[in-house]
Amino acid sequence: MTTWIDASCIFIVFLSLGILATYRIVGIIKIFAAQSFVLGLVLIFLHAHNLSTRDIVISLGTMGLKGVLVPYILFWAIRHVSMRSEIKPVIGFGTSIVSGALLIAGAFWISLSLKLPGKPVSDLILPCSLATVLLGFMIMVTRTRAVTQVLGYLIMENGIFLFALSLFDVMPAMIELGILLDIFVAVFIMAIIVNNINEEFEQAPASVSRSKMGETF
Amino acid sequence: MIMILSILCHWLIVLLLAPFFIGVIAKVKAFFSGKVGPSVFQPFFDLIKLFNKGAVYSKTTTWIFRAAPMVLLASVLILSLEIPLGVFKAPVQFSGDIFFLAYLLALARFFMIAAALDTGFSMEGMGASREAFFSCLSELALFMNFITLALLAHSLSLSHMIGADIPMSWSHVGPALLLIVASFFIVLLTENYRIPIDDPDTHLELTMIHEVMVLDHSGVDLAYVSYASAIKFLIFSGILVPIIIPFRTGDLVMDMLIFLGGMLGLAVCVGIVESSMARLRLNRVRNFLLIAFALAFFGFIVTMWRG
Amino acid sequence: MNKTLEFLWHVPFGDFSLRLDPLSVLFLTAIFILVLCAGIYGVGYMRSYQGGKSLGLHIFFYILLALALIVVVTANNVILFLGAWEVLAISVYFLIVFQDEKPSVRRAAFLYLIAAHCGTFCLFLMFFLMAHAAGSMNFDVMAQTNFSPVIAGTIFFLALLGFGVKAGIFPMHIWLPYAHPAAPSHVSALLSGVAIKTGIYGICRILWIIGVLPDWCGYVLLILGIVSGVMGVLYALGQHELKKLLAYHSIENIGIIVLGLGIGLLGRNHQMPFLAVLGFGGALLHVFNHSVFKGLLFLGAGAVIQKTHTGEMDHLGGLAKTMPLVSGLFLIGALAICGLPLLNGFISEFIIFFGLFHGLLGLPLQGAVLCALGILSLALMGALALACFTKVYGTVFLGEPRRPTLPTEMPIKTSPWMIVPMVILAGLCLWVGLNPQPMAGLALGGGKYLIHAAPLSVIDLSEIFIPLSVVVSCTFILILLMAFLAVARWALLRSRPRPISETWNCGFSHVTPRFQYTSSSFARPITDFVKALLLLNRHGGKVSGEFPGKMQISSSVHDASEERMFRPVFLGLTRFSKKLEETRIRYTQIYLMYIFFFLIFLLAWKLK
Amino acid sequence: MLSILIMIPFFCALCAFLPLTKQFRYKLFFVVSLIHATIVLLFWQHLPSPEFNGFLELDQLGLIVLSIISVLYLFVSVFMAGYFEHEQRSNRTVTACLLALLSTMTLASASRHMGLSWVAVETSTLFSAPLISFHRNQESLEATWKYLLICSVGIALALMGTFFLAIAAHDVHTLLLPTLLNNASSLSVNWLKLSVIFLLVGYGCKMGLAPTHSWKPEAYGQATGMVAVLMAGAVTQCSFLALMRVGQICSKTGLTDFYSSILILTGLLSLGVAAIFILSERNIKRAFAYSSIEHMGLLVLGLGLGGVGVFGAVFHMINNALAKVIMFLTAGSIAQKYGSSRVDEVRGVIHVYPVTGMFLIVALLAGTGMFPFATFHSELMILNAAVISKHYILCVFAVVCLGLMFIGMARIILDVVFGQPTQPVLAKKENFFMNFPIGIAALLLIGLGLWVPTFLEKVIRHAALLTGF
Repeated sequence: MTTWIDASCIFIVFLSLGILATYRIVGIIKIFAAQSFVLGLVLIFLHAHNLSTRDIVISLGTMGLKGVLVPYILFWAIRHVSMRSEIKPVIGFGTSIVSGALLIAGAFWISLSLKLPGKPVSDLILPCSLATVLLGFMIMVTRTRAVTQVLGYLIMENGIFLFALSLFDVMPAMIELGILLDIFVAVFIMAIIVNNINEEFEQAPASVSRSKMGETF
Repeated sequence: MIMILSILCHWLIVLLLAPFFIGVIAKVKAFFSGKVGPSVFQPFFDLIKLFNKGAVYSKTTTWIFRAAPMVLLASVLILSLEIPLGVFKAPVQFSGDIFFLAYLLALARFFMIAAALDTGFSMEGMGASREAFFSCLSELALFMNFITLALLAHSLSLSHMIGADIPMSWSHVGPALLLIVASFFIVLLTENYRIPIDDPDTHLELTMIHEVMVLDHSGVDLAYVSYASAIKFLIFSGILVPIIIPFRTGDLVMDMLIFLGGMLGLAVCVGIVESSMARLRLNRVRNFLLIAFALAFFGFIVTMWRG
Repeated sequence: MNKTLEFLWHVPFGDFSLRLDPLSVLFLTAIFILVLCAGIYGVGYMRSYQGGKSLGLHIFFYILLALALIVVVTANNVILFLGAWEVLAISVYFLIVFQDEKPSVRRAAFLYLIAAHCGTFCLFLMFFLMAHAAGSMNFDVMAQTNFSPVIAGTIFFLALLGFGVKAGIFPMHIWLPYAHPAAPSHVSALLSGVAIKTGIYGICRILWIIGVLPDWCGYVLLILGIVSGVMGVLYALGQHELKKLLAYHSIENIGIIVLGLGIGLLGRNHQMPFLAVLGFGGALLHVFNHSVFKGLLFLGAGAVIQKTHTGEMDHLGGLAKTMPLVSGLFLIGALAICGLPLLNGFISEFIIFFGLFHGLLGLPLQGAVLCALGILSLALMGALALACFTKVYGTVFLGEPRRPTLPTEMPIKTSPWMIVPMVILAGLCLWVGLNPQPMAGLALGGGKYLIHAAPLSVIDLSEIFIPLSVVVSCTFILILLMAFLAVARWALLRSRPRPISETWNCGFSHVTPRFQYTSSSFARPITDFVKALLLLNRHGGKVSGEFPGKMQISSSVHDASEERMFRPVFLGLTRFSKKLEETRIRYTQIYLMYIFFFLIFLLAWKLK
Repeated sequence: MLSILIMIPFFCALCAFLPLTKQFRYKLFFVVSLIHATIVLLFWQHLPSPEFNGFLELDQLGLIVLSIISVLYLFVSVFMAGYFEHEQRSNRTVTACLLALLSTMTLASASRHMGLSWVAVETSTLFSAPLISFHRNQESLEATWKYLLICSVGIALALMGTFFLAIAAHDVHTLLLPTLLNNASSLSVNWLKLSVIFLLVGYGCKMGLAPTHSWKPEAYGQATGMVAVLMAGAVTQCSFLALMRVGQICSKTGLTDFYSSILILTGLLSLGVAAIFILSERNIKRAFAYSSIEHMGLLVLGLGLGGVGVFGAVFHMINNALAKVIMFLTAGSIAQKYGSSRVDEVRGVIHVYPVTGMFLIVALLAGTGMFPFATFHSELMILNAAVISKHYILCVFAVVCLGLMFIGMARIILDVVFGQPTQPVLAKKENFFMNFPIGIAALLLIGLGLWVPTFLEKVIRHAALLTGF
């Protein structure tokens, strides 16, 4: 099983890196959905030897919520709000990929001095989750549209969830905290959509203050 | 009682001597311009004449204008008490009397300037303005000299500063004293409104300092002012002469004669300067006064160096 | 005289402990006198505002100010002191901002508040440093402590900053010339008379607490005293506005006081107790004297402004005829501030001069040179102050009215509520000038207290008291002599004609009052001489052509410390802030980037 | 008792969502605040017993935070009466969210479990977001978005930190604070360090410490006065409580220096940022937001300096909350009266509304720590702590920042208070319900500045000792 877990972890990081290289919002959402599926799989791999109902529920919940529902809402939002899908990052793609790579290296470097207690299933979980968190953060920093920032946040949140998974047997309460964060994210997304719709309505007068308000939307 | 007597005597001498030196200066000037000139006692006659006249007052003026000459004369009379006149010791001498001297002069100046402004005319204001400015600079030089003298005499009393220690100082820091004498001479010329700072005999109001300030005074008031000017000259030369001529023979009559001779010599010197120099342009005067200050400052440095 | 009064007070580090010692007694005397006089005066002065504005707030803050002043000079505990200090600052602010509809008043009050509060922050640092070294927040315990030279020097430096702002020592004085003219006159009197003296009190208190200060402190005090004295009076000369001019004179007098403190400190450091007593005593006496005569001058200025509605000197003139009483009282104040004999200013300046000369003769080389500089600058200050006050008195009270709008009915009635306090203050000026023994004794006693002289140790003060008594007797002779001369003049003129006519006008025709020398032209030779220091600006006045038309000339003096030091710094900061604000608004990502980098930084910093 | 205290507001929040009259909702809010305050008052007599296996327990620190929250709600509930007299909009969302916020904040202050604390802080973020967008215009939605964005990042980081803490506490197998403290020696130091960094940045976002402060001016600038009071005075204090909890753990594991150096750095950064930004600010509410950043910096600084500083910080929590009541409620009442809080549009307040004008000045004095106000003492203690711990340069820097802060604040407020009055939008009269709580808060703050009651001092001292700094 360890091989599968390792492979999924690497894949998760790779997908995050892939988002850095993607410049269409639709593409980013698709990558995110894929990542969330892999995340659900990791949970199953982790507990493959004695799979409990709770594990399956959480795994399916994750896949359903993040892999289907959230992307669906986002697609809906883009369609209805007619958000411009071209995104212009603050730094170029080349640079962002290079710095993404550097961040991954940093995450591994930090993990060197940190030993997970107990007997970890895979020693890749910690560095990979850290790397995902940092990459998610970086997406938030470098992208200018609200939706992409949310996606960055979601990636970050995936990293945290991955990390929480590794703690599953150590501290069961942790996973609940992670789920709470998921709920939080849901509300968060709702707020953005409300916000965007509102912006659509007030398009005309808002254009004047656009330059003053920044380029969030 | 003796104190009061000595004060009165001092005043008597001062009042008698003062106009005489003014007369001497006038005589010397007349001599150099090839005239006979009035008698050296002419200032006395002038004063008597003024005392016997009535006075004209401007309707603009207030009591300040009338009080100023009295303050002036009273101040210089008090000042004269601090000055030793040859063998006659100063009746008033105490530690720190130099400040009293300077500030009494200032008191008189305050009232004279106020009186000039009281007339409400630009000429007087002009003179007052110049007087205020030049007195700042001359006061600086004056105090610089006092500082050096105090350092030399280790005392704050004028009588000590220009008294017994001077001969020793000449041998010890002669150059410094020489500088002081030069500087003090300029201060003397300034404070008494002599050429090259001011021309007491000019007839152009625009260029005058002291004379224009008292333009509106007449009668007794003018007499007070003129008398005060004469006494002021006496006071300053009374300070300068003991520094220049520090000899003491011990014989009272001889010493007195030396002192009087010195005073006379100084008056002649002033007369010569007045005859041989032209009045400086007004904006040069401040440089001239700064030179006085620089001389005094140099003297101070030399003294500190030696001391 | 050391009395401590304790009450229960429950705040952190606080202790409601009041202490009465010679130092506080001296300041208290000044405070009581001036608070009362200015208060009585205020009753008459504020009458013209009645109806338009509610005076309740004004009265409330006046009383608060009085209380704060009293607590400041008697507090024995750091927290109590700082608390009273803050209350003082706030109440003064509200008193200044009374006429808040004028932008200049608002600006002045704002500047004051900032200066006061920023100064207080320095005091926080200073007191904590002291309290930390002494292990107590009470002054009398602190005074028992031996401070290390570095700590003592730092404390002293901070005290200079913190208290110097309040006192208006030269580079930190920028609030002062704005605040004084903006406030109602009785408040300016209080402000200049006692409020800024609390800064001096603070410095004195520090000198008392820290028994051994490094030598440079004395030199710094001397230099600061010289600079603020000379600069203060020079700026005063350049002013056109009566109360602003008086405000700059406060800076000058603070300079004189600081000069005295410097001498005292040098004397204390070089084991010359007599010199120390002269310096400290002279400074303390000048504190008292200055509050009396400056109070008198501000009250006088207020009386003028109340009737003429302007403080612009070049619009006034001839008021001596319409307001004889006020003009006479103002003259007394003017003579006193110039340090002329007869009045109290001379006594304190005499003592400080005396100290400077003693320092010149007794101190080592650098001390002696500084003393010489001090003497020169004090003499210069005297001469310049004379120029300045002849200018004020001459243009405001003498001559002819420069504007036809000035009141001409004879004489203008000034409310007795306003006259009586001025008479009291003028009387005090004369009393100290003619009978200096009691006040000088009190001040020199304060000086003795500052050098921690054992109560029974003999410092022979007769060396200063004898000259003082001679001075006083000479002054009496002077008065007698003047009386004699007046009688003589009367006798001589009695039978002679005394016609009244126009001033001799050198043959000009159509002379109008506008021919008179204005205050700016009177001061011009001096301001021109130092125009680089004063940042003198002059516009217009160039006459050309054969028949020149109407010409205008205006000149203004700018404060070097404000223009060259504070304004550029503050402008730079504001500009920097604006620039940051712009970038912040433009990009939301920057918000996140900050967090990101901060996180990375902390990880890199703390985990390796 | 504690669970009841948490549940009451929560259920009432649900009730408030029902279609009720404005008056009823308001009364509900007031009654809940009153009940909450009464129960908290009882806690001062003796602390309530632990509940849920020690997950909920009130110690002195929690008690102080809880009391602050309770008092602020009481003030706000009175103010609300006046505010909604002039407001057309429904108070449904506001009341419900406020009550829910009260519930979560009570939970945050009573929680003894680090995970539970995180949950409480997270939900409080959720419930405060709709409050900011009360005005429903472009700016307020934008502000809400920024608030959510930054705080959610902070919350994610705090969750990471909590995870790391859990790993560090692997042997203890729980995140209950007392257990952690008792077994401090068995915590893994490396993981703990990582955890502390993430927790600090995470909770710092919520608290508004620089450089994570940037949502504050926007959010406070757009929120109504009442909401801003609760956010600046109560929500932030919950995060600070969490930071103090972290401090407790650090002091037991010998990480005091590690933690305090970070705290001091953050505190100074906050002071500096607030001081620089306020200089060009022209909006009262935003200026007050910078003042809030400054005060948060002071709190953190006090905690980091230790000793007297902690006492000062705990005392400052109380004072800061009261000062924020004065500041934001006054700003709120002005914003309502003039329809703006920009300096260019609001001038000469004291001539039109004398009481409000005076309150603005009181806000200035209280916010910048002038004497009769207790903020003076707490600021002084924090500065004193800097001197005692020989951080001289730090102290000078802090003092310079405080000075600049004062300049910035004074410039804005005095411009607003004095001068030629501009015409207000609303009627020319003061509202008693709006002025009453401000006045009481001012009196309380002055009272604390003149006399700190012994019982309060004892509790503060005890609370300061708890942190172990």
